[in-house]
Amino acid sequence: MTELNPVQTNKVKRSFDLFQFLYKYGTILTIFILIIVFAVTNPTFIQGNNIINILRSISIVTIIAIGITISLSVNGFDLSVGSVASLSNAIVISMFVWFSQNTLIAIFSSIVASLLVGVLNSFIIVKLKVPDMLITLATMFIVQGIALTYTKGATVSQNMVMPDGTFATGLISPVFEHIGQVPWIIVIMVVVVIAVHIFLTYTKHGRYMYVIGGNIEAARLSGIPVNKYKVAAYLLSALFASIGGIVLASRVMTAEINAGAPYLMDSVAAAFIGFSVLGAGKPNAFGTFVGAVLIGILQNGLVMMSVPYYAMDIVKGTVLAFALALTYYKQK
Amino acid sequence: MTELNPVQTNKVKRSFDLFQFLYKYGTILTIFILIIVFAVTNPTFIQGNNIINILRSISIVTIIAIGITISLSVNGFDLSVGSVASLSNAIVISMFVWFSQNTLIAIFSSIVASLLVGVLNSFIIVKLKVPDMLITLATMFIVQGIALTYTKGATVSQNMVMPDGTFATGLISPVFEHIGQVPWIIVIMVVVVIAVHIFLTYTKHGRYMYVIGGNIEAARLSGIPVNKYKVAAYLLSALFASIGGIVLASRVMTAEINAGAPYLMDSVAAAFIGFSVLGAGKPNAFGTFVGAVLIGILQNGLVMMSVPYYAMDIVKGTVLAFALALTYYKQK
Amino acid sequence: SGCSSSNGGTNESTKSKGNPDVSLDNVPERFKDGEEVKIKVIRKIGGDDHTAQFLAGAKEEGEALGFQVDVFTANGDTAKFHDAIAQGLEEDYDGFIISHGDDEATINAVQKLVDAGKSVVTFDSIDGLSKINGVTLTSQDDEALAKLALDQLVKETKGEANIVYLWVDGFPPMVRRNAVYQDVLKNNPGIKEVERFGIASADTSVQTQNAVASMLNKHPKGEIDAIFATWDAFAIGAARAIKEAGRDEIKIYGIDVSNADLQEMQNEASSWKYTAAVDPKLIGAVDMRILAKKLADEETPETYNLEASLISQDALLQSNEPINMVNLADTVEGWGQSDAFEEEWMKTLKEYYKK
Amino acid sequence: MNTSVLNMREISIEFPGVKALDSVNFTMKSGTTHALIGANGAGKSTLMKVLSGAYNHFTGQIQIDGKEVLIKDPKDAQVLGIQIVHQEVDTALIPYLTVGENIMLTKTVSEMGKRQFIRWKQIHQQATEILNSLNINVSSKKLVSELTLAEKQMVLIARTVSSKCKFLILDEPTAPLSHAETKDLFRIVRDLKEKNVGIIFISHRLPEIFEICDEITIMRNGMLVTHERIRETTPNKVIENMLGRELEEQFPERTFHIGETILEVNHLHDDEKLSDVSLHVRQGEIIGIAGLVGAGKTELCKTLFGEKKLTSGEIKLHGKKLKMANPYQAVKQGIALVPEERRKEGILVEESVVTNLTAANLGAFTSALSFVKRKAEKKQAVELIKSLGIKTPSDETKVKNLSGGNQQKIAIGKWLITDADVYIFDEPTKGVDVGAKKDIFELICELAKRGKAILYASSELAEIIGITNRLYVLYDGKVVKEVNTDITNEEDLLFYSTGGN
Ligand SMILES: Nc1ncnc2c1ncn2[C@@H]1O[C@H](COP(=O)(O)OP(=O)(O)OP(=O)(O)O)[C@@H](O)[C@H]1O
Ligand SMILES: Nc1ncnc2c1ncn2[C@@H]1O[C@H](COP(=O)(O)OP(=O)(O)OP(=O)(O)O)[C@@H](O)[C@H]1O
Ligand SMILES: [Mg+2]
Ligand SMILES: [Mg+2]
Repeated sequence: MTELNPVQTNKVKRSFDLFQFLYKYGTILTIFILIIVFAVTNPTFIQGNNIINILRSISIVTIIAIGITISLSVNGFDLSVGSVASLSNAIVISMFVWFSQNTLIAIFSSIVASLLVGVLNSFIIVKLKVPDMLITLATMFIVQGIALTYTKGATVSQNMVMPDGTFATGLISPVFEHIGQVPWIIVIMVVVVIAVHIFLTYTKHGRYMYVIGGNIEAARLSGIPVNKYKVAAYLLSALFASIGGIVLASRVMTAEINAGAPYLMDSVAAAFIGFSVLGAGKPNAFGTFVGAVLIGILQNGLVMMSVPYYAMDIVKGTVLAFALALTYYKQK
Repeated sequence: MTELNPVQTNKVKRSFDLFQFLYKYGTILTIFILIIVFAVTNPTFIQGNNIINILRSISIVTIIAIGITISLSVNGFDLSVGSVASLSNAIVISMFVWFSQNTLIAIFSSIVASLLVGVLNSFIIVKLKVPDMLITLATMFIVQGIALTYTKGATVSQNMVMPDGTFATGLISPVFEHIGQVPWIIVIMVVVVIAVHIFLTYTKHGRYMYVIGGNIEAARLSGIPVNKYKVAAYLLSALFASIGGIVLASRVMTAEINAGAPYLMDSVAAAFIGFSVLGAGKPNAFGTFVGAVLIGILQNGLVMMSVPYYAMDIVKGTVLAFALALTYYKQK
Repeated sequence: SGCSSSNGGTNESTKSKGNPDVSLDNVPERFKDGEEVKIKVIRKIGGDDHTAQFLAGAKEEGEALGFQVDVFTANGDTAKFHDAIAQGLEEDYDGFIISHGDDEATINAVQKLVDAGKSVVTFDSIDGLSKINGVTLTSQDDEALAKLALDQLVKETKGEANIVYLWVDGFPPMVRRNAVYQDVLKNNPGIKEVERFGIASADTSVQTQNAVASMLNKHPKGEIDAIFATWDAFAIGAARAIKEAGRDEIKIYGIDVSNADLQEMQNEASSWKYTAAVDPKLIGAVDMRILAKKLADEETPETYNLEASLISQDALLQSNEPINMVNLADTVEGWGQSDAFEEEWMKTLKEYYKK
Repeated sequence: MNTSVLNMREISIEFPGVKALDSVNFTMKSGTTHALIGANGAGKSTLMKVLSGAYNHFTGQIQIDGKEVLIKDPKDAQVLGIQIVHQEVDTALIPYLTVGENIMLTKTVSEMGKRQFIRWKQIHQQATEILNSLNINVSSKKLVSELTLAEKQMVLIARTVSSKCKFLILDEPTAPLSHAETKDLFRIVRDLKEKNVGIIFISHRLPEIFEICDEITIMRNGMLVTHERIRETTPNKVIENMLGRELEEQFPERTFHIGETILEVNHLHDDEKLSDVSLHVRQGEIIGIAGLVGAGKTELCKTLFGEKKLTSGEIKLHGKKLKMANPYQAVKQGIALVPEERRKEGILVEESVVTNLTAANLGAFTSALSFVKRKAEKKQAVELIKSLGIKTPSDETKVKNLSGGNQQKIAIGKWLITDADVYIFDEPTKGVDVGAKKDIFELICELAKRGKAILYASSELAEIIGITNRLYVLYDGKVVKEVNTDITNEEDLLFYSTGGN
């Protein structure tokens, strides 16, 4: 029997390690495999310019996904981020075009409006105790409607025709234009990821958020001001959605209707893929970034390989499923 | 002491009752208030024709939402239903138009294809242990891509030009057309709601699903074949999504691309609103139906009141939020 | 070997991939030696039949000319649209067709393409592009489309009608169609708008169907004479709603057409009487031809509007075979057949590459 | 009646980092009550989980009547007639279903056969019969999520008892129960024994074991220590076998310097249970709150901690009236609570031991900008693990992998590094072995010595008598008696707490 023991321990340890490895590095492994496959197919894929293209293309998704990550960290779920990005986009452009304001005021206004949505969300969640996903589903509609009503369902752009038949005279500041261009659009993303990573991992507040996410009852009875942190989480989530919307505005220089909506799904996917990265097992900023990179690389590589656009979803979905399976297989 | 007790009990009972009442009847109350408001504004709102309109317009949402309800009952969440409805829609129409099949074969094929998606979902969830929401997010993309690839990204309709330049000669059977028309479209919805209500409430299988949803560990420990029921839940969810797609096909007689996708959000909303109806406190078929009615009434009433479409989302979201607040305020 | 019908045949690997019996002598230099030509078609909006046909038209025409054509649609996601353009710039495409680039940033993006020596043709995109040298802006003539449908409406109702207006703001073509509509209202005081509705979602036609159904309830028989639908997704939804409600006294005047639309209109009971349209497949083909001329260094115009036609239900019903987007040409004069920009050398190339 | 013999041979099982069972042998006959005893983390629950099919990665053999049987999942165990009531009740109940459904769960699973439809009437009728026969006063239509912990425990027992079984495992069933309920439970156990059921009974309360059990198996560190007849042993011998050492006096010496009043409660009411509660606690004093289950002890504790709203009355700390809307403010003003339901309220199961231990006072381990000083945090945690004797593979282990008793130590430990003035303990020794209990008592006395005011709520009258200076007896939300501990005894307290006056 004493002979049996070490063998057994060994076996347990070995298989354990393989799964642990896949769990931790599954997503990153997938990324590397994809990079190799795409680069072999088309060497321009790993050229500097294309890498910059990829980073630029994931910037907005990442910023918004970081907001979702924060809401997830308190075990919430903010579905309204896409609408908030639309609203923020509409406000910042309209401030320039309709009201000829400067960059600071334009950005400031759209952030304030977005934070109001965050306040609304957190008020209903904290005070009225409506489950997060439900109420943010409702505010998603509301904010989408508000953004549409604000622009009267029209695209806001320089020189647009106003309802009274005149032309809008405001111009978008050239300074503002830089935000959505390389390198700034990438710098903003990187700063957001690093800042939130540090915030969640190394500060007391981040720790409290995770604690609340893990067991809100126990967190409250440990004397953590649970409601304050929930409010903070939804404010931050709205803030990042707003930044995402502003960057989008600067990139496309117009405010189209529901421009932020398509970002919801990709952001949710990025945040969820991020759960397992490096074995975190919980929402985390770095993982979210990795998730966004995975999605961005796929998107770029598939376009490069001229996969018919309608088949692209199949490949995207399959790789996502593959990353998930790698990550979760045999976990728990 | 004996004097104090009854008073105290009374007090407890009174406040308890009010909230309990709102929790149970909040959604239904909201519906009645809406009906009254709309009917006062425009008496045609409560005419038979319009009621039929409303029921017809919610039929597809309800059927798909019932599928989601079943996946929710085992504490899962099937996000792929919208895509499955698209796929089912594409297959059923193409069977007529491209392959000149009869109604039975057309319906049968699209249901089989949808069930395959259900099998895929449940296999990954049960065997690979990937969380439901994540994997169905992935299969949502995959199935959407498959549906698009199947139709080459084009709308399928009678007489269409095929890629090789010939014309499609198949015709959609007139029998099939009836499915999407009053009264059948409403009958199908009612049958689905009642059947699933009975299934979930009165059969042991339904109860097992709730037990699994409430505490999967306990369910396993009490000998319920948890995995079998999870598979069943995802098959049923795919089945109802498929039926939804077929009814949609019959209603519009074409297969537009991604035709099923928009039903996801409304169906999720209906299923979630349904949680609290009559105090069920869990996903349930009747509640889902009530949720769909709420959404349908809103949609219809707002058009009648000539609310601009972009403001409609505000009202829709606000009423949803209101119903949620009524339901959850002061509940635990 | 005279065999021209084998695809993937032995000829593929040799320098000339086409039919050796056809002489390429009169073909422009660029295409003479069979050197690869790569075209990318990037369209911002997607998810509708117009997109599918436009892309199919461009791809078909390009491939007939022996080009390699890759298509992409961003499904309405502006940033993805720009990602695709930026990415295309990194690859070795020779020319681009940009569709629905209606945002300001498209100007910059196209400028970069032109600076890198790429040929560009745009469709239904922002007017500011005209400032860039060498770019051709094409569009379907929205003013003409709206006018065709509305003039018919005014004519048939003799300028006295209560109408429902189905329109949505936020898209340049819609803005242009609305301008014509407003003019018509001004000039015909007898035309009154009793309701308007419009939604741009993934299920526009079903939403419209539900909305029109409730409008019909609100306005009993006699209160509505006609519906003007500025988009075929609106028209088809309205047509279905009217059929469901049995209110066939209402006539629908629409814009745009697809195969599904034609099927609806061919239904004798359908209220959809007229639709004004340009063949979307033809648009794609003509855009591709203009691009080919650019690659051949030939003269191209700065703008080009594709001609619109009015399709009537009567004409469709007169035909004794079911009509679709292709054989519509037999019914509507000029449909789907434009020799605009189709040069002799293009015919030669097509002959050469014919499979 | 034919007697069955259960025989577990050489059972071993391993988890990442721990060898939880090391070739354990366990034997018993049906028709007897068999105690399974051991310190926290000894492996009792694990052994029983093996027997009931919760784990399938163990080595060793299980035999019934000499025949080897395979138990790979819970269904196998049930088919063989083995039923279990798990230690953590929440893991076995479905909160959003009714009491009736929960009780009849196993029956609807295993005894419906080909029948497809549920007969609701029958379910509630049968459930009510079972509840009545067990003297449990809960409606079968109530939702389980609305029950108290004790009620949940009884529902779980009712479920298990109602299904046919040869061997019944009760894993610390009495931990959340008070005297009266325990008595009911024992009555049930004796009935079952009459019916030739073999009962495996796990408890940290020795007197219970000597009252009800025939045989006893003692475990230590995942290994079997002894197996003997209860008549042939004594509590002291059992403790010695359990801990591997002798246990001196369980309750520490109490020599306190009692100072001025710190906490004063006047005429407190809440909207449900409490009415007109007045009490005071002085520096260095340990005050007992005695009372049966449901007397309102937990509600009192939570109200004092700001977790429940008071409707009238006042709470004064250091003579100043307190305004507390939530526990955050309570903690800020120097009040700490070790709550009753540790899994739900006391610990963060998915977090590491370190994170748990510092959760209540993370502010003390932060530098500028709220950055957490990880080294300092870890050092403190390691110290606590040592001083509390927490049995854990490492300080980074997730708390959910610790045994019940060790989880409880963590729930207490996290408050020891905060510098509160008032400590409230709600059933702190629930599920804690005698050795650890002694540690906890010492901790509490240590706090008192440092001049803290302590409230100690428990339905274990012996403990209240053992550790407190003065005590209040609650009955139906009211204080019915205040008495100095020296001049009272268990019988008196039982008398007061059952409503006697
Ligand atoms: N799933 C698991 N993963 C890792 N370790 C585990 C797991 N389950 C139990 N253990 C470890 O096995 C040991 C035995 O635990 P067990 O729950 O059987 O103790 P116990 O005797 O029931 O203690 P208590 O009286 O405190 O309930 C403990 O050290 C515990 O940490
Ligand atoms: N969540 C709840 N829902 C309904 N009633 C409850 C709930 N929690 C407690 N009660 C009721 O409140 C009363 C007091 O319960 P409480 O838990 O305060 O008693 P206790 O004296 O602390 O008992 P224990 O010994 O269990 O700690 C009980 O009658 C119980 O039924
Ligand atoms: Mg235990
Ligand atoms: Mg208590």
